[in-house]
Formats: sequence, C-alpha cells, structure tokens
Amino acid sequence: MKSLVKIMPKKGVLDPQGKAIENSLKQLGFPQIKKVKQGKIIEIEIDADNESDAREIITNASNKLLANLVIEDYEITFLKED
Amino acid sequence: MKSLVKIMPKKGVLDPQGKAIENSLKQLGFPQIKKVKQGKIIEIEIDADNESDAREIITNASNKLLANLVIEDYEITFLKED
Amino acid sequence: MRVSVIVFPGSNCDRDVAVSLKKFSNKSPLMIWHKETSLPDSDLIVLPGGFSYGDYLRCGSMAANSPIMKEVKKSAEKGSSILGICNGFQILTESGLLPGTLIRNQGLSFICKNTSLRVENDKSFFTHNYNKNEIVNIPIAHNEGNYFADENVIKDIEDKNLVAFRYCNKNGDINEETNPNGSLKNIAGIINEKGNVLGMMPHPERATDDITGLNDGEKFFTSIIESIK
Amino acid sequence: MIKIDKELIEEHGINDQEYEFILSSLKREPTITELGIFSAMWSEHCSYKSSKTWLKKLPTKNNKVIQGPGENAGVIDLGDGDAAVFKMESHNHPSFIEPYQGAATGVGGIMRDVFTMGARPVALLNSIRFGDTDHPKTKHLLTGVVSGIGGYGNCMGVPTVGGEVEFNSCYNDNILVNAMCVGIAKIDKIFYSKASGIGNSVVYVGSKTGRDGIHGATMASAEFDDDSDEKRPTVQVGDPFAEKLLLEACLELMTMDIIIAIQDMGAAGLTSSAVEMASKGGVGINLNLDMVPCREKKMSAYEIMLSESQERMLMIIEPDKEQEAKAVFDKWGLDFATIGILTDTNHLVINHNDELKAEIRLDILESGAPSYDRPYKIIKESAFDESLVKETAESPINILKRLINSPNLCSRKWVWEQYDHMVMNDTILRPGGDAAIVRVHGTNKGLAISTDSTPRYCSADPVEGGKQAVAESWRNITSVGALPIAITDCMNFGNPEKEEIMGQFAGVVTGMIEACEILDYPVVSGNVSLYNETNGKGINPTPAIGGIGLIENLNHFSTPHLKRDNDTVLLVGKTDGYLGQSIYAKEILNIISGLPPKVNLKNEKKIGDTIRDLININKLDTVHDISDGGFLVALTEMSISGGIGVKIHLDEKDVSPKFLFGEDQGRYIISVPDELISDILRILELKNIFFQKIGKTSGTKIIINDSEEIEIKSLKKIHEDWFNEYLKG
Ligand SMILES: Nc1ncnc2c1ncn2[C@@H]1O[C@H](COP(=O)(O)OP(=O)(O)O)[C@@H](O)[C@H]1O
Ligand SMILES: [Mg+2]
Repeated sequence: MKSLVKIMPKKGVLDPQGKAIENSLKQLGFPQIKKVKQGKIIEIEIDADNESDAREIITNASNKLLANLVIEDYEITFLKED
Repeated sequence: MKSLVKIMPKKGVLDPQGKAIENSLKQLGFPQIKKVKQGKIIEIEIDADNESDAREIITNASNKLLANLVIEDYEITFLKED
Repeated sequence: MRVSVIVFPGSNCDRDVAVSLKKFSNKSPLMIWHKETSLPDSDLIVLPGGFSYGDYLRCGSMAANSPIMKEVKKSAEKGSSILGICNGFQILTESGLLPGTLIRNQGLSFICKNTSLRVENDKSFFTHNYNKNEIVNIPIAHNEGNYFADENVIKDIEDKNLVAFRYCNKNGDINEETNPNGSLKNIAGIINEKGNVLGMMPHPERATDDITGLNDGEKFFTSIIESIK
Repeated sequence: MIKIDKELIEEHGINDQEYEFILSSLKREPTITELGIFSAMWSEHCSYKSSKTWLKKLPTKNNKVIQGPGENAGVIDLGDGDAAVFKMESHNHPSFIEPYQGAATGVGGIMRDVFTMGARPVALLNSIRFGDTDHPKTKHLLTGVVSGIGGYGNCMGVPTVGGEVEFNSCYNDNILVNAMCVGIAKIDKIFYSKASGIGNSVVYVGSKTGRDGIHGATMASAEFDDDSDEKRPTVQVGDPFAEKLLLEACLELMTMDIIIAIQDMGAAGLTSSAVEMASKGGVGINLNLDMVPCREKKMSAYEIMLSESQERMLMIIEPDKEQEAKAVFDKWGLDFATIGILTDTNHLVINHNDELKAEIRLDILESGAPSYDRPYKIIKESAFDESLVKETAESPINILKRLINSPNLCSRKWVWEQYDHMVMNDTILRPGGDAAIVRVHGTNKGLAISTDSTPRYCSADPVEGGKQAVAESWRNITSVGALPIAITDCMNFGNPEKEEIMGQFAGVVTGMIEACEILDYPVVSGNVSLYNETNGKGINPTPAIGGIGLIENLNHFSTPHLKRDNDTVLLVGKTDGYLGQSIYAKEILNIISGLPPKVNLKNEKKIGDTIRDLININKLDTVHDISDGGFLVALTEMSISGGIGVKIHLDEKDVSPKFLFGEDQGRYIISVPDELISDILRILELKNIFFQKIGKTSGTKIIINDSEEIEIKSLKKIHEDWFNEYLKG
C-alpha cells in the first residue's frame, strides 16, 4: 500500500523557506502568488492488510519520528493502487 | 485559490533522505514499512480567475524555481475551497 | 569524574569536545556508540555537534530515537548532567529534554563564524565561572540554529532565568542585527528547570586553544569540571 | 543482443582507429558491455590520451615525496612518521548541469581519493570559476556550487579552509569546480591500489549501485553543444552521510591487518577501479555482477560496470578475513559484498545472470589505451602597449574603492562563511589570508595549504602563466612561514584537438616544469579536464595549483593581519609598475591585451627563502604576498583584516596607478615592530634584496602622503558587501 504523509509548518511557526520562495517568486514576476508555505512529503510503501491498520502504523511513525509536533502538523492520505 | 506542488526525486535518482528515514523506521520497529521517499510540498495561495490560469502560472513557477527538473518531478493539485 | 560522549552516525565534533574535556580534566571521556543499550554511570553526558544521520528529515530527529537516548533520558532523570552542543542541542529538543526546537537559519545558509554571546545565567552547573552579562566570543557553525518555541515557553524560560547565552555584539547589544540566525530573543543556549541539561548552538570546544585566537570556552569547561568535583 | 554499429561506436567516443585496435586485439566484435568498458577507460578523463605525453615531463620528486602521480593521491613526508596525502580533482561538467549535486559529489569524490589511502581528511579547498556576473546563469550556479561544497564538506566534518573564486565571461558556459582534499596518515599505514594475491577476494563496500551518471566519464570528456540540456544523464546525487560512515568504516578497517589493496570507485566506477587495481598488480580479475548490491531492479552488466554511484569502494582482502571485515561494515550499516576474485589469467572477466558479459586482456585496456602527441602551437599576446595607459585624475583611494568592490577582488567571506572551516579544531589560520594553516592533530606542526591560478596570464602567455601559477602558490605558502613541499594540480583547458588549445596546455606545462624545478616544488598528483568548451569557445587555460607546505614548529608563523600600531611597513621585492594583464588594466582601463608580468624564478626563490627565514628565525609575524590588484590592494587587505590603519609615505612619482596597482611578481608586504626592524633591514641588505619603506601602522585609517585618507571601516564594508549586494539583486 502506498501512503503519503504531508507535513506542514504549524500556523504561527516561522517558515523561512516558504518566505524565501515567496519573495523569489514575486521577484521573478509572479505577482499573483500571494503566499507560500513549504513542507515535506513522505511517501511510504507499507505492508498492511487494510487502510486502517496502515493508518495506525503510519500515525505512530509520524508521532515518533516523521513530524515534530512542536512546529509541524501532519496529514496522512493513501494513494489509489493502480 | 490554494494549490499544492508536490516535488519528488525522479525515479532512479538517489534519495539519501528517504533511505535514511527508511532505515531509521525499520530500527524503530516498523518492519511493515518497506520503502520511503522524501519530497517537498509547496502550498501556494494564488490569485487567479480559474484553475487553468492558476495551473499555468504555477507550472511556470515550478519549472523556473520550485522544482529542480534535473533530479525532481513535480505534480500540481488544487485544494477544494472550504 | 566520569564523562561519556555519545557518538551517533554522522557526529563530527565528538573528537573535538573530547579533546577539550581532556585538556581541562586530564581525563579522557568514554566514547559511547549510539547503539549501546546501557550507559556507564556518568556525571556528565555530552551529545556532540555534527550531522547525526546526515541532518536528514530534521536535524537531530533520528538521533533522538537512537537506542542510547533512552538511557540518556534515564540518566538525566537520575540527575546526571547532559550537555548538547549544536547538533547535540537539536537532539535534546527533538527528544524532549529541552523545550522548543531549532529550525532553519533565517538567511537559509549555513553560517560558520565567531559570535559574541552574553552570559545570561552565571549560576548553573555549566556556566558558574562566567559573570552575568560577560561577553564571550565563541563560534557557531550550523544551518538550523534558529531557536523557536511558542510564546508561553519563551516566557517561562525567561521568567525562570533558563536562558544560558544570547547572541549579541562586542558591546553586548541584543537586537536583530546581532542575531545571526533568527533565534527568538537571540537565544543561543538554554538550561532546563532542574539545571542539569544545557543545550547551545555555539561551540565552546572551538574556543579552548590560544593558538586559534579563541579561548572563551575555557571557563565553560572549567565550570563543568569544578561542578563535578 | 545489442548490435554494435557505427553510430553506437561513435556515441561511445571511440574513433575508427581505436575500434580497429579493439577488433584486432579481441579478434572478434566487442559486446556492448565491453564497448562501454573500452569507452570509459579510453575516455580523455581516464586515459589522459591527449595530456599524457606532456604530464610525463613534470618534476615529481624531491626528498619529501613518498608517492608521486600514479596513485589515488600524492603522499609527502612530514617527519615523525606523519605523511600528508592530497589531490585535486575537477567536477566541471556535472556542476554546470546540477550545481549543488555536481559540486557536492566533486567534494565527496576527492575525499575518497584521500581516505582510500588510509589518510583522515583534515582539510578541503576549492577553486571555482564562473561566467560573467551578469550572465543569467551565474547567480544560480554560484549559489548552487557554494552550498553544494558546504553541504558535503560540512556534513563530513572536514573543514573547508581555502580556495579561490573567479568570474570571467570565458566560463559562461563552462564553469570550473575543482576540489582539493588533504589528509594525514602514518607513513607506515598508507594503503595502495595495487591488487595482489591470486585467489584473493574482490570486495565491494559502501552504498548501493544505481543508474547514476552512467556515461559520466564520457560525458565529462565530450564537448558540450546546445542540446546537451536534452542529453542529461541521470545526475549523481551525493550522500555525505553515507560517505561519513564509509570514511569511519574504512579507517577502522585500516587499523586491522586486513586490506591488501583499496581504491575508490570514482569516474567510470567499477570499471576503472577493477581495471586499475588488477593492472597495477599484474593479475587478472573475475567479477560476478550478480553479487553487486544494486539500488534498482534489472540493472544490466553495462550499467553496473559504468555506474558512477557515489560513496563506494573496492578492496582486495584474503578470503578468510572476510567475516572480520564485514563486521566493521555491518557496524556502520554499509553494504559489504564479495563480488569477485583475483586470477592469474591477466584478463578482466565479467559474468552476470549466468552469462559471460566481457572478457578482455587487461593490457589491452591499460597499455593499449591511446596516447596522442597532438600538434600544438603556443600563441602569446604581443607586448603590453604602455601608451594605452592614460593619465588619470581619479584619486588612488577612489580607484582602490572601485577595485576592492569588484567581483574578482572583493572579500570571499560570503563564500567561506558557508563552509565549516573550524571543525576538527586544528584550523590555525582561517580562510581569508594567503595560505590556510591546519595543525597536524596532536602535534605542533602545521600544514600550509593554498590553491592558485591566474588564467588571464596563462591565456596571454601560456609559459609565463604556467610559471606564475606555481610561483604564486609557492609564495602563498611561504607567506605564512611554511616551507613549500609539493603541489597537486587540476589542468582545465578547452578542446585539445585544436592546435592553439594544445599549445596552451603545452605552454603552461612547460612553464610549470621550470617553476617546479627551480622552486623544488614537484607535482605529486593531479587531474586533467579538457574540452571545457561550448560552441567552439574555450575557457582561459586554467591550471589550478594546490600547494602544500610544512611549518615544523607552530611557535612561529605569520599572518597577513596588521597587529600593532607603530610598525614599519616594508614593501619587499622590486616594483616596476607593470600593468599588463592586471586587474587595474581590465577593470579601470578596459584593456585586456598585452603580456602578463614576468616571473623571475631565481629572484622569487631568494626573496621567498629570506622571508621565510625572517618569520622562522627573527619572529616576523605579519606578511602578505602581493598578487591580483597589486600593492595597495594587498596593503588594504592587511589593514582590513587587522583593523589597523597605515600612514603611507611615498615619493610623489609613486603615487600612480603603475606603482599602486601594478602586478609585478615576487613581492611581499611585511609589517615590522621596532624591536625587530634593525635586524630585519640588516638581513634584507645582506641578502641584497630590494625593499622600500612604505610607512607606519597607526590608527584606523589608510592615509596616503597626508593628503588622502579613508577609514578602514568603510573599506571593510565596501570590500565585504559585493557578494551580498550581488545576490540580493
Ligand atoms: N595534471 C596532472 N599532473 C600530475 N599528475 C596527474 C595529473 N593528472 C592526473 N594525474 C595523476 O594521474 C593519476 C590518475 O588520475 P585520476 O584518473 O584523476 O585519478 P582517479 O582515478 O583517482 O580519479 C593520479 O595519480 C593523478 O594524481
Ligand atoms: Mg581515485
């Protein structure tokens, strides 16, 4: 099964990368771009019988390692098998 | 409008971060996790009349700045407004 | 005096700190591999600088989950002193031994240079040989040294006098211009409430040798060694 | 079966003559794997086919050289059983395609060359060159390369202590990224790449093999054209974390008596390491590629043999020591696989999926490698036309301000602050001076290290430029009080098939030979990068020289920073005021024609040896050599770094651009305290060395003849601001 963990800076937490990209884009001539935030995405291939088992394992892994809950929120989604 | 650019290492390109996370998770006791890849996600708030305009601008921005096409692929999605 | 230096894969200031410890105590610390599941009784445990696990994912995140860190936490509870320098500081916040976290430098580049620090807490196990408000010159070398915590945490740290050092200039001024990396309140190092855990981004071990022109780290190491005795 | 046709052969960069040789040696058509192997081994990058005949002429020995060219790196004797192991290498083309990864893997590669010999890397340097500052790609390439170099070196925990940065339009489409690494080993614990012991195991360690940089070696030797963007091969991505583990694992294994031979997998990966090790040992080698740890599925023999995946090594060990060795790599979490065996057949034999994929007699690959005596023509500029130098009303201080805020003379602090230059705690003199000084850990000895080249001189006069590059390196090492011992080089040139480019190469080597001989400063390792050329336009000939010297006793060394008020400032060496090819001529007068300054090697040696004695015996502690920008720029650097001013008193005739900004060679500025001055003057006179009193150190300003003055603080700002301003815009 393939799943994605999307990890974004929490609201109110400084995001120097996002800010820098935002500024660069404005300079490059993209005035329509208002706000940029940068996060991480972790693609995980996991052996599990069903989505709910997989979700449990990945939640666990996210809390333990993948995300830093002091500054980040995460969200787990599953990719449709093709 | 809110959109996400998901940027992942190209197939075949070494992903040292993913590899290290994968090993770490295995050691932490997640044997079910088979493979990990790490990428970036960029959340963009954009002023545009419609999705296709927005997609054009963001594609442009991705090619120019956000993604490093030599080693990365990207994918643009739009978030449903809530 | 029993000192242990933990070596993680990717640590690279482990030797440097061991050399400084030996210089002031005449005793070589034990070097402990991160996979060990037991720690010898130690008065001081050092988490050295470097790039544990390549700084991948988040600096210090994977090291914080190393087997040895369970033991380090236990020792901290029992009262051993723990010192985290640079990557070691990142590991301490990632493992919850210190509050807050260290994010990417505001300027987005790695910075290696001398910095002036103002000593804020001159009573601790680690800093008692300094005077309050003394200005010391100690270098930094990091990419993610931007200290961040939410308002309540910052207030708590400041109220309880847990800031050990702040970035300043030669005159001791603390402001945006004298802040190399964007740390909140120019925080360069903090101590926990119990006073036995200190984390700092600057490298005192790089300021212990006259020939390099920097020696303000000496009082840091003599403080520690005297505290242990 | 892939059919070997003309097109495929051509794509592999093998010409008709070479292919004929392959056919007649094999007595059959090569397989595709074999074609790939020939192509890699005979690429310019691995075979040095255009440069060999010239490189052979370089002096390679003196009484300190332990190992000259021919191994992974050169080795010199530092006394007390210590040795320095060092080399420089280019990663030009990969860095142009992907600046961060290209530069990072360049640093990774050169470190492997050093630790494969048993040395712990202790210093990194880099010599990097970019196009015009307003070329659209320059900023991106500059920031990418600098952060790539830092990204890799910082993570490894090896200080980056020096280097050089230059901007010139000739590098617009061919940037140069040359990285140098210095390591320290014990003389009796140096490891070589010569395989021996029939029946011994061929062991692969490190990271897994992927499809990275396949054809990298041939790519690095092929001239770029406009559609090379399309032909991008899979770029190598560096994993400094894996390399740090590999370093520690290798050094740990080297303390045990296990390794018979070892070599990193660099350009042309498994192919070149297997072939070189076996050839050197005069043995055969059988590889079973099924045993190679692969990162991707279904890799072919061709791909496995040519992959340039990073962070890998090949070793020869006795079969009964495998378990012991494996335990070390297990501890560090690295792959360890026995992939072959040494044989007495003198053949390279490759099996994969139960099929024979290649069987080549090794001597065909090695000594059969082509070597060309390419035709050459050494072309130099005509004499500098002094009449082009017009009188100027602009004040010297104004000119100075413009010069030190120009891209090639401004402070490089923006660059080296991104490198951890202090880790390991033995950096005695940081970047920013002449040579860096790195202490040999646990001793009171220091290594002085620097990289130098002045390509515009080489372009105007290859022979004189070749001399100058070596002389400048020697001078930089001398300036800190070290005895220069040996150099490594990285020879970056255009297309050698053109007579005038080959002439540049021949000329530069000729000049280098003369300088190396007279200065007793041999070449112990190096690298050649040719075809740095796009759409027919080549770069300036750029021989980057990486020099090393020894300070036997760190109680005495010198630095360029002014240290005290009231010192006497002396300009040592004669100033004729020669402006040809100077930065002043280029930046201020817009003149780029004319011959460069001459190097008088005998004089160079006499002055340098005296300066070194003054440092070592008479405790002179403040010395700076004069190079790009001339006297006033050099003095300003001393003032800025020390935070101390100078009151300059000159004859009125010397308050001229010629005197202030001319680039005459063989000169130093020294700053002497009162208690030493009479001794030092006496010695200079005794040695018949020309010198001139310039003034006294004092205060916070540079003041010329009591009339013009400027605060050092404002000079410092101008000097340090250029990069920030440039990158902001
Ligand atoms: N310009 C040069 N001057 C002297 N020696 C050189 C030069 N170029 C290459 N060499 C030597 O030739 C040998 C092969 O070089 P190279 O193929 O670059 O090494 P590696 O296989 O380690 O990458 C090395 O010993 C190197 O030091
Ligand atoms: Mg090599």
